[in-house]
Amino acid sequence: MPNSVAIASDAVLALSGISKRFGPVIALQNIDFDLQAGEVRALLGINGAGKSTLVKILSGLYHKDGGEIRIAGARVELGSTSAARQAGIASVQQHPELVESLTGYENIYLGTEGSGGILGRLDRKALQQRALELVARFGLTVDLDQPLGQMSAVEKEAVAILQALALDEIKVLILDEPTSVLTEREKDQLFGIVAAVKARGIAVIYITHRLDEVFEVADSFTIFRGGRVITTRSVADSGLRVLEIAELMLGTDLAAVYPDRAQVAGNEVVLAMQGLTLPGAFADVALEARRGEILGIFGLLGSGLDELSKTLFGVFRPMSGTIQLNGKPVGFTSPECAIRAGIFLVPGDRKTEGLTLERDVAFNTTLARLSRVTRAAFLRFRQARQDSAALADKVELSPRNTYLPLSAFSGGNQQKVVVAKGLFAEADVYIFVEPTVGVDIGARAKIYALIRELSRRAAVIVMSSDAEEAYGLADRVMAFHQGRVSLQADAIDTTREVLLAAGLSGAAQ
Amino acid sequence: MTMRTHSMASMGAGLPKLHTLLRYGLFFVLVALFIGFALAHPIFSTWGNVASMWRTASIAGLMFIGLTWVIASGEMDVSFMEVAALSGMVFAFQLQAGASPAAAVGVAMLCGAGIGVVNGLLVGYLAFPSLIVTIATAGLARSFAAILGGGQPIYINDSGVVGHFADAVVWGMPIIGIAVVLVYLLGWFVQERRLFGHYLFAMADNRRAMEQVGVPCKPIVFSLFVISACGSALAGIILASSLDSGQPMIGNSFFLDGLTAVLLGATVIRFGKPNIIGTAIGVCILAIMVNGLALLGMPNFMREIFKGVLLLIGVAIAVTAAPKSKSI
Amino acid sequence: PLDAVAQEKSYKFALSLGWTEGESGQHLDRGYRDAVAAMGGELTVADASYDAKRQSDQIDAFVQSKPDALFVTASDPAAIAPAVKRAIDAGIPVFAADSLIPGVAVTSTAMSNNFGMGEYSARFIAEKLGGKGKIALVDLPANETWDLRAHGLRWALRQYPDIEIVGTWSYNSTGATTPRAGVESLLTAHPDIQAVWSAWDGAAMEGALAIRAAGKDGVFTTGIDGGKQVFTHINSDTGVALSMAQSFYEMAQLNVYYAHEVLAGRKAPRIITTPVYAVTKDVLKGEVPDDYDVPGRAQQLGWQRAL
Amino acid sequence: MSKAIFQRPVQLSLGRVVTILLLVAIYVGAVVFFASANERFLSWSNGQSILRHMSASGLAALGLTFVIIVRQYDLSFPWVASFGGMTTGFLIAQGFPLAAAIVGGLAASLVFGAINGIAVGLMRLPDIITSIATGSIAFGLAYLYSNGVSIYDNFLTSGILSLNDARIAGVPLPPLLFLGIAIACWVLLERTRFGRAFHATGENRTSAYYSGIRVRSYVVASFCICALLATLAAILVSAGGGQADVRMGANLMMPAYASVFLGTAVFGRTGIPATVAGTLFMSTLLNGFNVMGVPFYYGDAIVSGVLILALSIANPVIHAHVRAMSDLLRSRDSRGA
Ligand SMILES: Nc1ncnc2c1ncn2[C@@H]1O[C@H](COP(=O)(O)OP(=O)(O)OP(=O)(O)O)[C@@H](O)[C@H]1O
Ligand SMILES: Nc1ncnc2c1ncn2[C@@H]1O[C@H](COP(=O)(O)OP(=O)(O)OP(=O)(O)O)[C@@H](O)[C@H]1O
Ligand SMILES: [Mg+2]
Ligand SMILES: [Mg+2]
Repeated sequence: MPNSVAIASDAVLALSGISKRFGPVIALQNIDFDLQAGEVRALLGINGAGKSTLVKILSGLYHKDGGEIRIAGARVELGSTSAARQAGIASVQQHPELVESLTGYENIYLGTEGSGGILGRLDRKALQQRALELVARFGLTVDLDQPLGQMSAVEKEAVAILQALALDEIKVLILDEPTSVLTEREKDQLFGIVAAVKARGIAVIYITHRLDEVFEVADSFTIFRGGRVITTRSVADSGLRVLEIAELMLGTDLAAVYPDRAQVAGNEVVLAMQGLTLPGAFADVALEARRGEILGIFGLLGSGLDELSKTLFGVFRPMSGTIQLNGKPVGFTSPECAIRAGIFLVPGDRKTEGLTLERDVAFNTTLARLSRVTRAAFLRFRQARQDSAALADKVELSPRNTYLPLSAFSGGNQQKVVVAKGLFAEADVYIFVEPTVGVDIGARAKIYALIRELSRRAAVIVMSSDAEEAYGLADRVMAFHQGRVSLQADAIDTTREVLLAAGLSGAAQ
Repeated sequence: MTMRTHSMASMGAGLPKLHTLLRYGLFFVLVALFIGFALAHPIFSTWGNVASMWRTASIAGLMFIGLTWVIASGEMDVSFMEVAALSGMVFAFQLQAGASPAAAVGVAMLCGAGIGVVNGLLVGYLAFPSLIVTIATAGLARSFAAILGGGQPIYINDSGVVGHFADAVVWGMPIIGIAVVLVYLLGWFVQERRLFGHYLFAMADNRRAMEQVGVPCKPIVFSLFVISACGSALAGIILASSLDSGQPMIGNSFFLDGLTAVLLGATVIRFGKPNIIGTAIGVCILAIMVNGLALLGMPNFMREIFKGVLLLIGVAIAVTAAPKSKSI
Repeated sequence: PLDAVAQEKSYKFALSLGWTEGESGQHLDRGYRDAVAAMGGELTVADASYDAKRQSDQIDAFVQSKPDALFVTASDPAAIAPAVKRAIDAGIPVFAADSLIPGVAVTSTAMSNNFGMGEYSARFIAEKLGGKGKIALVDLPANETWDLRAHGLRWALRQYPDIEIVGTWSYNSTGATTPRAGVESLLTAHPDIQAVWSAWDGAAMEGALAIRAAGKDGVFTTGIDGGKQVFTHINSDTGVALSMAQSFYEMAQLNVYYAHEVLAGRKAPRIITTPVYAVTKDVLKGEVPDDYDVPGRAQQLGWQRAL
Repeated sequence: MSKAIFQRPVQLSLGRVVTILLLVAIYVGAVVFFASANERFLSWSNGQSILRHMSASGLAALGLTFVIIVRQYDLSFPWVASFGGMTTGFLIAQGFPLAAAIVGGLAASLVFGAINGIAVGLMRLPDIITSIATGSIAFGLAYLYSNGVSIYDNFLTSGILSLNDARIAGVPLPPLLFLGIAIACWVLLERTRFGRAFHATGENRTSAYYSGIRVRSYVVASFCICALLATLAAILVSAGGGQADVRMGANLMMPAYASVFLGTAVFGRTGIPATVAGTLFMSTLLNGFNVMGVPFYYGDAIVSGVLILALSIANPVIHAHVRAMSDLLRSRDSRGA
């Protein structure tokens, strides 16, 4: 391939013919890819397109099956994480591994604290000093002195990035879905970091499912589909907009992501609350959820929305206020009570709150309503199998095999199972928290459609830190700011921008 | 950007005053116990008795020092008692067979360390679950120890230098006691001032994170098990010479006492994490209890009950006082 | 006289019991307490639950309190010997019961004739089998004194060449395997066993239960120690045919008595052999006396001293 | 009807099948070996002894299985069993009828199970420390009834001996009891919603909680079941020995853990069948060597060796090495060709 050799002369990173397969699955096929110094490149693609695999090869976590990697023109073998780091590639994985009990600066310099091997001296003063310098170099503000366990998500992300940047001679920084757990405001901080990194001539590979971010942060983007590179374009020249990019990612015309809105008028109130207060989280919250419509609540992480959802679900007990279900006052002491009364929470953190990853689809989907598949406490396995298979069809699970453990599904498909589990619970009120975090655009449309369908027979509340989602999906919207409702309106009467502003600033229009 | 001065233990950085008090709670228990027994029995606080308790505590302390770190690193070692028994038996066996004391100590240490090497290889390098592995190697050690003596103790006529070392006294203080205090000080230094200590605590938290940045976790785990076994082996040898016999079963009391001392010790200083000073305090409390209750003529089972209650209260305080999130 | 009594009252005694579990431990414990109460002095007691290491620590604690005399029943005589030696070196007279403490010159030891008990019970079995048959033995080699019993058995059996020992099972002090399991495997490997000689009553009783459960009528066991539990077995025909009942209470009494003697400047015998009674169903006549080893009581019961 | 139903489970991997077959092969090999060493090994009377031995340690292992399934450890059950067993012994000695005495002993141990469960499940105290503490207390309390002396009054007459000695259709009672309880536990764990809840609690406690499962109750329940079954085991031991003594539970610990882990290592998942297989395997091996006249102290080495072997067979790192090695060999072959 003469072409790639020519490019390699001025590219800081050049890949040619990279391939990787996992058993029968071809994750990457003959990938050519190059990157200039100081370039921010977004990697786009639906779940399973091969982005993470490429990144893991570059970080030395996976071994490539074939192809070659050049850094600043020199051919390198990235056989291990340390080899990759030595070659100047620093990566921040989608879920960075950090040590919660150590402080920020201890994490940053973990493994590079000093000389003398494991019996070497631990000089905390010197580490602090180095950390201060590092932070100053990129113009950041973060308290690196607290244990990671007490940090916010963006602070942790910053620590992970700083850990990567702390290497000498770093040429390429890889960020795999860094924003998936961040709030809007935190996102801006992160983009600031990316800009600072870029300014120092470091190339950045940036993976995201949030297409709007591409225009904010990237210079160029590469679209992956089925383990191949479909196209690489410059953001400035391409003229492509979100919808067109999405079409390229899916390889088909993108149907509207959000389903049609419902008729709002005259629906029966199922869940109502007044003056709900949980100290330290939210105060004086009043809202109504009606059958037949979707209530979308937008709020940043840390705005108290998560606690609100868990209070409605019986996890937390409110200090004051009332909750009424179908006109009757209720007070739940546990999710069990809530589920029995007809409220179901589809939690935001599917891996820890939503699923038993070791178990199969049937186990997971039926878990919240075992009474539907038991007779006198005895399980009816055939029934469970049939029900879960029907649900798998309904949510278009892929692969459609109810015997597979959840750990074998991609994030988007795992999320579909969480939704299926909710469907099986047959509640009157559904609360979805961050229903599409890390889910690709195809799966997302399916999940939205399912939520809409659900809203025909139940009251649905969707809580999201994505204003676009909260607005696009809902019939009525609310914004939540620092534990208080800052906006409440019918969706058609307001705009995405208003909702976003109310959630970010608390200024009610 | 703010940087507060860093406190000794990172976990404790944000804890309020009450916790600082609780952090030294076990130390107060030790002092209170000592004063209590001293008031209850005139002999208790005499120097001779203190020296005798010191000697007892030293042997246990030697056996539990490595265990402390193993548990602090998130692993488990339940083979320490059997390692001590095996080394003691090998030591006695060698002496009986006519070996010189030095050779006997050497062989006995090798055997004990050998169990540690097996533990370390299986857990550190092959990622076997440590509790199960050490249950198994404990069984192996127990069998070997018993096989050596045909299931019976092996008696020692003269343990030579080792015996002298175990009994020797300078300025009224047992030499072995002084030696073990020095070992603990060294251990404290390594734990607090060297990367080894830093890493071993972090390992309990997220080993994958450390491996990704190239911290040699496997060698660390390996050496933790070897250190644990060496300490136990040495303790076993000293024990054998002080009992003039290798005992295939040193007595189950060491097993529960070891875990109790380490876990009780975890309620101090590093608050929730086993650490060397905590273990030292725990060992002292247990030694004081054996001695004091014997002097007072209390039945042995009272000690078990008292020990259990103390441990339960200690852990309950440590857990309820620690900052926590909503528990399910 | 009066003066002497006042003097005696202020004696401080320490008692280190190797075990209190089991009737032997209880009889010893009671014997010491009763004797000190009757003869004068103050007694501090510690027990070690068969743990030699702990007993050694407890003796060390006692050494510090400098009692006028130390009484010891050994969990493992050899293992506590160094601690006992420290007591003697500190000038404390030591009185041992139940077993010899090897290599240490204690002031006085009160114990049964262990060799004799083994010999007697072996003869009993041989006679009962008519001088011919297969037997198994459960022994206690961990402790030199207790091992004497098996020596006695082997010595006795020299005179009965047609008695064959087909299996041996040795108990270890941790009890990782119960004597019952030991006897069960002996019975499995050698179904033709006619009697099981046991070095102590615990094995004789559990062995008898194992034999009964295996449906082997007529196979019997013998044991050593005595006490209510084994007497109940003998009376109820569970299969225990003989127990060599030792006088633990008396051993303790003798220890305390000679402690007073020595403290009063008189001499104590180095070793005292206490009575042993060969208890069979005929001897018991339906009774289960708990106090047979209180001096004088056996005569009242009409028991003959066997050793 | 959906096509999803008809896809077969893919989870019983080849490695797992090989592991199980290997264990079966070892078992059969051992039996053949013992039988050739001593023809009495295969006798019915010896079969009974294996079954009897299995019963007591197996009962404790069954109880422990529940605790392991909810991903906790219990180091107190041997002492709790001693305490419960001593309570039963005490009640028998006091002249209570056997059933009442057993119920009393079980109730006493249930108190400790509940304390463990509440401390660990509700108060979220660390399981290992808590159970060491409660174990110490239970052990101390076991001495209270008789100062540590074995209790035997009324044992010969109360009928407790027949717990161990009785037969039904020629089969000794203990194995029948064990089998019955094992089946009941299996049905509970694998065939009912409660079992689902135990498993879900262990595998992902948070997700189980959000699915409306009372996770704390299940943790408490598992500690209670563990205490009860261990006590039952101790009562069997005491029925065999004709007395209750304070150490009767002490020897339940290691065999129970070894059985559960052996089973787990081989089957890849903790469960009743795994535990029963582990128990049977170890009891057979121990008995075989016993019958051969190998001294008891080889037993631990045998159990340990088997445990390490089982772990090795199931170990993913070793699997990876073996795979890498065979790949290497294959690539050499192809290059050579
Ligand atoms: N460890 C693995 N074992 C087997 N198959 C894998 C493994 N990792 C990835 N794959 C497969 O490789 C393909 C590419 O996966 P990859 O994780 O790179 O996708 P991705 O683009 O990062 O998706 P996502 O957006 O979900 O993160 C998928 O089909 C996946 O099934
Ligand atoms: N060990 C594995 N065996 C088989 N398939 C795997 C394995 N690990 C990952 N995969 C596959 O890789 C794909 C992507 O995995 P990955 O872990 O990147 O998902 P994810 O990052 O959680 O998804 P998302 O990006 O949507 O959050 C999935 O389709 C999954 O089936
Ligand atoms: Mg990915
Ligand atoms: Mg992903």
